[in-house]
Amino acid sequence: MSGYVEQGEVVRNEQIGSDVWIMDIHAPKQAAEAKVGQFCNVRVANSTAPLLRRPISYAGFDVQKGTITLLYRVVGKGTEIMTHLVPGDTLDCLGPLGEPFVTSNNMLLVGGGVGIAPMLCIASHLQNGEEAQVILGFRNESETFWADLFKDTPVEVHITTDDGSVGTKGFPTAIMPELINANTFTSVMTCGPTPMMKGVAQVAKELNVPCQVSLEERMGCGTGGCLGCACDGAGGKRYKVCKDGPVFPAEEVFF
Amino acid sequence: MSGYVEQGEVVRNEQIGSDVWIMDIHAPKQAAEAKVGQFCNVRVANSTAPLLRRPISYAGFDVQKGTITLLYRVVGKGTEIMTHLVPGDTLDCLGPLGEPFVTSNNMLLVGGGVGIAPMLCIASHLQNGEEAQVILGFRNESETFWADLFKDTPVEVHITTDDGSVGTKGFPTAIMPELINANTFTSVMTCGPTPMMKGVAQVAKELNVPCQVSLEERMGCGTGGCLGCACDGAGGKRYKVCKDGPVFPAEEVFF
Amino acid sequence: MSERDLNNTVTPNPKLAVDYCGIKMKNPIIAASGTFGNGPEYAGYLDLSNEVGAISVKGLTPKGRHGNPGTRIAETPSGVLNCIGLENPGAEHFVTDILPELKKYDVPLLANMSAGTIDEFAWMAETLSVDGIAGLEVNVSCPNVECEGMAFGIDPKVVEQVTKSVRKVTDKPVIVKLSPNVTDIVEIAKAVEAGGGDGVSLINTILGMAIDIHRRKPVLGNIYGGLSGPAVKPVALRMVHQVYKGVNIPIMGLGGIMTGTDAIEFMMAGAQAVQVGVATMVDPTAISRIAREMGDYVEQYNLNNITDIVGAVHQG
Amino acid sequence: MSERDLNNTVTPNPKLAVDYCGIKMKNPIIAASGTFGNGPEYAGYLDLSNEVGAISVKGLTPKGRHGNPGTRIAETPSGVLNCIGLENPGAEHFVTDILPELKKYDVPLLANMSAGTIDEFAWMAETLSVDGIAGLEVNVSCPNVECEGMAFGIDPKVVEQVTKSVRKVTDKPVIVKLSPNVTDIVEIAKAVEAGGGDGVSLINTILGMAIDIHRRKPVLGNIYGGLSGPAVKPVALRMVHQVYKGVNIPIMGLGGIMTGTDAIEFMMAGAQAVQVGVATMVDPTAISRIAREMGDYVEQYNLNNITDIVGAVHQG
Ligand SMILES: Cc1cc2nc3c(=O)[nH]c(=O)nc-3n(C[C@H](O)[C@H](O)[C@H](O)COP(=O)(O)OP(=O)(O)OC[C@H]3O[C@@H](n4cnc5c(N)ncnc54)[C@H](O)[C@@H]3O)c2cc1C
Ligand SMILES: Cc1cc2nc3c(=O)[nH]c(=O)nc-3n(C[C@H](O)[C@H](O)[C@H](O)COP(=O)(O)OP(=O)(O)OC[C@H]3O[C@@H](n4cnc5c(N)ncnc54)[C@H](O)[C@@H]3O)c2cc1C
Ligand SMILES: Cc1cc2nc3c(=O)[nH]c(=O)nc-3n(C[C@H](O)[C@H](O)[C@H](O)COP(=O)(O)O)c2cc1C
Ligand SMILES: Cc1cc2nc3c(=O)[nH]c(=O)nc-3n(C[C@H](O)[C@H](O)[C@H](O)COP(=O)(O)O)c2cc1C
Ligand code: FES
Ligand code: FES
Repeated sequence: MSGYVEQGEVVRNEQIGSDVWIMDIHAPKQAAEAKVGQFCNVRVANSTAPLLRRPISYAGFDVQKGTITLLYRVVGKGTEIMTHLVPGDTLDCLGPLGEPFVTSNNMLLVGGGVGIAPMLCIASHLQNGEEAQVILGFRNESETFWADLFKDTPVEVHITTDDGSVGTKGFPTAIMPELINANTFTSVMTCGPTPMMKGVAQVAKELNVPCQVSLEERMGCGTGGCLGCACDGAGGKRYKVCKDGPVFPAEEVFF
Repeated sequence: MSGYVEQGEVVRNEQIGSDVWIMDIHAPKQAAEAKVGQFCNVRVANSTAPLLRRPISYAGFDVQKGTITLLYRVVGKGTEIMTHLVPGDTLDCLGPLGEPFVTSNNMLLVGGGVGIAPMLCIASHLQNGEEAQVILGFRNESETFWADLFKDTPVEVHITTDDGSVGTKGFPTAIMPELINANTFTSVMTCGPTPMMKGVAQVAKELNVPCQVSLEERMGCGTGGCLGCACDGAGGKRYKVCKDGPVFPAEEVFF
Repeated sequence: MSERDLNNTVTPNPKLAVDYCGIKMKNPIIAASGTFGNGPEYAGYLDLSNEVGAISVKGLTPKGRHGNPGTRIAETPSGVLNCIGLENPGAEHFVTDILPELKKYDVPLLANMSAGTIDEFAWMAETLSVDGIAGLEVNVSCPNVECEGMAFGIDPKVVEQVTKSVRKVTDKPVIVKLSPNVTDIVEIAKAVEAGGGDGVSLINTILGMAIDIHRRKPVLGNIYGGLSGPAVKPVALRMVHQVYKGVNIPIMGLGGIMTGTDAIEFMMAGAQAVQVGVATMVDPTAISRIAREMGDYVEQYNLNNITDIVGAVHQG
Repeated sequence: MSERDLNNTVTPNPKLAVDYCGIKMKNPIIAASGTFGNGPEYAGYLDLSNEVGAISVKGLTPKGRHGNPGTRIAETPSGVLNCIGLENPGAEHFVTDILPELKKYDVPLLANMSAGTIDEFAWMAETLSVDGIAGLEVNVSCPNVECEGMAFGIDPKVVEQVTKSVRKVTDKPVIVKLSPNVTDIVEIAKAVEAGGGDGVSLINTILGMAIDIHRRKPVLGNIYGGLSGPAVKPVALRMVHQVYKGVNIPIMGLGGIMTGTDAIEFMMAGAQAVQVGVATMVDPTAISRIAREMGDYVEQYNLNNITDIVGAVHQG
């Protein structure tokens, strides 16, 4: 499965948190084919510096409007350049890339930091007969914009913060057992910092709910050609995060 | 004499010919100190590619408004990037650099192609008691916008075109003798392709009018530090085009 | 997704066709080893049978390898550092399990191969001299286990031995891929010629590193990595120019080619064909775009064939 | 323009002060030879006496030189090629006519010197070992006229001889500036150490070229030029890292430093001080900005002195 190289037109690019932005891009081929958990690889400048594309998960897509939505945190030069784009500008986007989440009828979504983006994507694109709840983990009340993003989705939102200033104090894993026991989740999907995902996968395993995790790895190409993103899989297998992932069954990559 | 590094604000950036643009930039220190014939060295992108600054002559400056004006032809990546700037954008400009024209009471200005820019600058900034006429050399009638640029200046404009579609057919040198004989020019100033400038200097010499030429050379720094722009001067001298020029008495560099 | 299969939809430009040591390519652009998978990864982006001159497969070694742990890719100004560490399933697995699949594309394949000893190089050449392989690309940038792990490619005598040992066991064209991490690249190219090599490809990556000043650690898991991409183009071009003057075997030029202009620069410096690596990482359709741009140049200057320009910069 | 004279207006950050082979610098940043004139060209942009660690003057040769004809500068992706060809007025003219003018700035000067023979190197060292010169920077990237024009810097035996001959005639610190165009940079650095050199600076430029495909000619008048700027940073950093492990004399690191982060990377790789070249060409105030950025890092991590980080990447 290959992506499309689209010269997308920026439709919206707004700052929503201290270092987090949301961007809508008119990229109709991706909007039509994207699945939850896939990502696109953006070329932030028509220059040799920065040279490589930046992988960003779809936070949403709209087949009718032909747009994709990206939620990105400014961490370096590439994401900084993205903040300068204004509606009407062109952004070279390559996607959809990677393997999506395999959704099920009742999902517990667990997102931390920008790992919330793909959780939002699932929540916004529930199929007939699917329902979900989401646990959002972030630092403190200054980041409640993450929760606001879920207002238009039908999922119930639970919050944990590092300092307890909003929601439950602690990590998402703190409230997972209670939620899992009170519901009949058929899968757990998670994206965020690796230690968080490992914790989530561990709890899910203990409580016998199948878990899918979305990995982050330095990428060269994003298209399976360079082996820059390789990781070990269970039983001596070798995976490419960009092509075999980023979404994997937890037990395939955490062992 | 050093220039200033100013983060100029683009005030206007308009296409005026098939590949020629005009840009006004708010750069008050340069606007206040610039002299005719000097140039500024622009950093077209906050990136390492393109890396070096691009030297562009002042086509004008306005002390009151604090702006400088550049006239530029799109020839490669750097100038192409400049066309994308819109009012409000920042452009890193270093100037004023180099030695200016030494003006006199009655000047014959001879410009070819974008070499017209510094001639426009002289024409727009005549001092009390100074007058001038200008010969503009360009290819054909599609380039009469060059002449339009002089409408607000007090100088009389003479045109030569390669194909005779406007003005006199031929090079500026074709009409120089007639003009010099009919006037009492105390200097000739020229900027344009080197063969044209050499022709102009030759005619001026034959008719005993002192001539100043503005040289173009590949530059590294524009500030006298790298010797990238060195050229031979009369009597075994060595010049730096960026610092000792770009304006030289013709006999110092054409010999 | 059959509607995305681009194969056999494009008519190649005959003026771009080149013959490199008997390998007939529809255009002079080879997908560089390690940046194009083994080819099929890109079948949805370009027509492998008609838009790609040849494919150099991911570097093979005698035994399969997992490659290096930790971060393997780092971006540098106009460049990429990589320390993949030759991850591959091994030569035999390649021949039995991967090659059959690749044969459905009408594109010459170069078997890019590395080994730890001279004997292993010969074994690799034998193992890979099979139907479906158009030529061997011998990567001598790998460590020589018999010689304190120094790369084979830095010593002309060793390069000559490797070339000879491969030459002896194969009838396929032998192209030796040179390491640029040497004082005198011409001496190494001459060693290939002396050893009976049919061609040289250059350059492989330049050894480099990057540091994370906050972690106070090298960025790459392997500390050092190989630099490629546009940053190295001036160095690669100079080496091709030098080697063209020094040997009579044809050159494949590479290092930082992103555009048709870049590719033409390499051919003018003396390359008979070019390879494209990092450009594909940035744009999976890069090879077809570069071929089109080369075609435009052929039109603009009314050339009979792109090879008319080979070595042009050396004339007059 | 006296209001533009920035000298003695800035207070240096004491935590950036370094001592390099006895040369006391107010910060670890030396203006690299050939990119900063002799200094005064930049007195209107930064405070030479307080914002610049030291200045390596434009490369001097025994006789004055006009340098190379034709185009001398070409831009490449994140890099610059130059073939200035050591244009300079000659060592004696420098000492009598230029040096007195430079003495008014309170900044150590390194005399960057090249020559065509070992004896000339010695003569240069004698001629330049005068009051006002803090140290000699011996550029061995120049052609050896006694040895078919091969660069001195590629042969460790020759480098050792050059170092010894200079060492013998001077009491100034002798810093040998290494050419990166070699297979084994450590071997060359060891030769400097063996020859009695006090330090090494690296890297000088990497040999490269660029081609104009429309004119079918090299862009540079001299065909080949030296590549520097951000493009080469990964290579320079790797060489500093290697040399730090191989010798005990202090290193000046350079090659593509544009920011404080870049400078800190070099110090962590093992450099005691750094040099900044192309960055000044892009931004005449670069050195003062880089020093400020290094000061910010010292604050952020609460260091006693910037030299606390020298070699940090080698630990643990
Ligand atoms: C599959 C996938 C999905 C992602 N989705 C999102 C998302 O939805 N929103 C978001 O904000 N971020 C996301 N990231 C992380 C995002 O790719 C990086 O933050 C971004 O590449 C940083 O680029 P930069 O130039 O700003 O940073 P720099 O640090 O300057 O980048 C330097 C190099 O490192 C790479 N890099 C830096 N950080 C990361 C990282 N965390 N992961 C992978 N590569 C990195 C860059 O791509 C670049 O090649 C995702 C990463 C992956 C692998
Ligand atoms: C003193 C001076 C004044 C100038 N004034 C003007 C002006 O007013 N208007 C205008 O349109 N142009 C002017 N030029 C030419 C202008 O500098 C170049 O057209 C411009 O640098 C091209 O940049 P690029 O990136 O578009 O082209 P590229 O070809 O991509 O540039 C590659 C490199 O070559 C250099 N270069 C390319 N062409 C020239 C050239 N003709 N002269 C010097 N360097 C060049 C660039 O600066 C860059 O370093 C002037 C040049 C000089 C030296
Ligand atoms: C991710 C990556 C993996 C590579 N793997 C190999 C390899 O297996 N064998 C090989 O000979 N070269 C390998 N190379 C080197 C490239 O084939 C090529 O020589 C180099 O990248 C220069 O070309 P470029 O600048 O066009 O990428 C690799 C390069 C990269 C970036
Ligand atoms: C225009 C130019 C001129 C140079 N002249 C000299 C010189 O005379 N002597 C010398 O040792 N190095 C010279 N160099 C090399 C630089 O001092 C420096 O080693 C190199 O540029 C790498 O550093 P950078 O990337 O910070 O520029 C020159 C470099 C440039 C770009
Ligand atoms: S990033 Fe290249 S294979 Fe995954
Ligand atoms: S351009 Fe550097 S000295 Fe003139």
